[in-house]
Amino acid sequence: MSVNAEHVRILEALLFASEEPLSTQELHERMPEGADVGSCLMALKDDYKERGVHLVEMDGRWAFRTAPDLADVLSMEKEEKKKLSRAALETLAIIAYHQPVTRAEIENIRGVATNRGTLDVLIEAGWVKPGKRRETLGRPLTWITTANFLDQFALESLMDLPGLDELKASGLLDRRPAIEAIPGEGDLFAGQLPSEDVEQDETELEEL
Amino acid sequence: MSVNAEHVRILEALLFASEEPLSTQELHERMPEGADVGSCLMALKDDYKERGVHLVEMDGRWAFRTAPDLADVLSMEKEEKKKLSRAALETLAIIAYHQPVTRAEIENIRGVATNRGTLDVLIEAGWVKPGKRRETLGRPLTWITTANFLDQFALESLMDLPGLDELKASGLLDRRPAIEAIPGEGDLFAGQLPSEDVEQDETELEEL
Amino acid sequence: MTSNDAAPKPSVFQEDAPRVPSQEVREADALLLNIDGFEGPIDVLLELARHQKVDLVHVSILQLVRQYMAFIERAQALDLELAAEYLVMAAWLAYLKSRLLLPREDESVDPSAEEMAEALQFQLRRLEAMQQMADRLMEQPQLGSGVFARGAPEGLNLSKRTRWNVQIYDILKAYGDIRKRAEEVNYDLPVFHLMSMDNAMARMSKMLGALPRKGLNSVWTTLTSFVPEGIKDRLYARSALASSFTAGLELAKQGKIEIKQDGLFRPVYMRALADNDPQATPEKMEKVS
Repeated sequence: MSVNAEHVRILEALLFASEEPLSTQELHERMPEGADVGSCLMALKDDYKERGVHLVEMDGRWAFRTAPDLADVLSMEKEEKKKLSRAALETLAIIAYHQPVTRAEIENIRGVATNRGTLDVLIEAGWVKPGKRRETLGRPLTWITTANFLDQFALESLMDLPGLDELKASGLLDRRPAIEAIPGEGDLFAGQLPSEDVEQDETELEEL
Repeated sequence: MSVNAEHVRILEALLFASEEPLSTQELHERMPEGADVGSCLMALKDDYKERGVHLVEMDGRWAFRTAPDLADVLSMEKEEKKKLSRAALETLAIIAYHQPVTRAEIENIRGVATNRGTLDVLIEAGWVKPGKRRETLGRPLTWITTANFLDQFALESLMDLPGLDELKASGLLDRRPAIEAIPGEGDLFAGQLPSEDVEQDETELEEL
Repeated sequence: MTSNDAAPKPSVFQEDAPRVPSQEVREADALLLNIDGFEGPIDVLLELARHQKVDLVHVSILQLVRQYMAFIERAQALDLELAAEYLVMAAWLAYLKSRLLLPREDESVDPSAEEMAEALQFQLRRLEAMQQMADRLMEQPQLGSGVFARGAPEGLNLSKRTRWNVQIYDILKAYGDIRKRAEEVNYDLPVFHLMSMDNAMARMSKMLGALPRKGLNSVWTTLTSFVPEGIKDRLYARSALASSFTAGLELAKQGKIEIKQDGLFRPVYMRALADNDPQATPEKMEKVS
């Protein structure tokens, strides 16, 4: 007796997407009315028995698991995802935008001293590397980003980083509203050009 | 020529176990020496094409996803859909269908200036990112969609965008300005310029 | 739709249909209810075009222009604040309309009115297409609702290196924040160039002193004529007007001048009173906007 192929598909998708093993009862509730869950489970288990993924039953609950014989090849330790510290993020951003840039310059822009460890994290991640020495007093080392950096952030070139105006336009550089609060409409003085925009002073920002 | 069945099993297990789509490069690193990753991927994709789970490629990264045709049946735990503003929605559609597209072009198509908080919402969601700069006056930045966007909307490639062919056929995918919403002095109609000049006005907007 | 609506045939160019204000005012009012929901004038035009219930390819541009004008007039009649872009569009449409209606004589004028109308129609069709595509995108099964990733991934250790959870957004945002901070450190309070009350008062007293008093050949002088001419700075001009008005009120209170206005939004007039005019009635002022 053949099982309903569409029901098997639904069962497969349900088990795949579920965060936890599902009991037959739970599967019943989610499957279409009248589906033969038991037969579907058997059919599905059979489909997968030679594959790299198995359908397994544990305490009456069902779930997909990678085949036990592959454990060695897969080495299943969960990889750890870490967040970059605020300082590291800002330092990375400054190097990306201002490179080649010395540590003193980074500190100047950030307005705080940079820990040695901050740069180390970025070097270790493979995103920044030392550039040329600046030919000034003390010949300080400059920092630049690596090809890896472009790779990581799917950028084709450094030129594709948005400029200040573009950051602002996309809302990434928030500015306090300046004269906005003062109503500017109305035609009391028709003929006088409205003193255009709130963002006027933008041009005063140094160009990148 | 048949592919190595054991290699396919390993590939299957790797892709099942991973939390994120894997690039061919990453798969290479994890597969046994000399494995033909490309052929294995093709074989695996074929194995799954009728099943309730599909192997999909998004921008060179591979992952298992439930079959889109089961969407209605699977609406199990309803995750809150991110509520996007109308402006953000329109902007997303314009970037998806017209990419690479500059902000000025987006504004032109929408006939209204982009508020802050429109683009950055889309960037934050990981759906759009900066593309190459347009090689025209002012070198404006373009915006494109990400692999994440494809994953989010269950698209295998941009070619699968709904209605793309109709739009192309009707000529509506032209990014050039039709009319200037804000006519410049004297030139009330800057839209119908020969295509070489079309980009000209873009820079004016971009510099705001 | 009422029976007296001339229901013009849908074509891009046609005679201006006879005005049926009641109908258009109704439509304009319906739109005005939603003014905050519109994304600019093109959006309004698109909404109006949809009311024509024809394919956008056949939409009547002239009808569209008329309806848009009704919308703008209504908004102004109701004293609604409209963004400048709506008025600019109105001016542009008025120009387009006149070009469409005038007999074509100068063929050299480029582009032709027809091309302009076509461009407008294209703009509307393109925006509508994008709005539809946005809806269709949202109807797609989405990851997490309809399409699902592996619910319980066992996890893979992909490389020895830690995987950093950093997106391009984080970098851009960080840089934006730094710039913002840097900017705020050096934030200069904007210096508003305004005319002070004292200043206006001194100015007005001086000017009034030069004018004939009541009882002699006293003349009514408009408030605006007390405001310095040729002010370029719009904010300064507004403050000058406001300060002059307040100064006028103060002088009236002191019995030095009298003020009148013929009605709401009408010009405000002032004239000097004789120093000890018994008729000096500071209350003479009527309603002022």
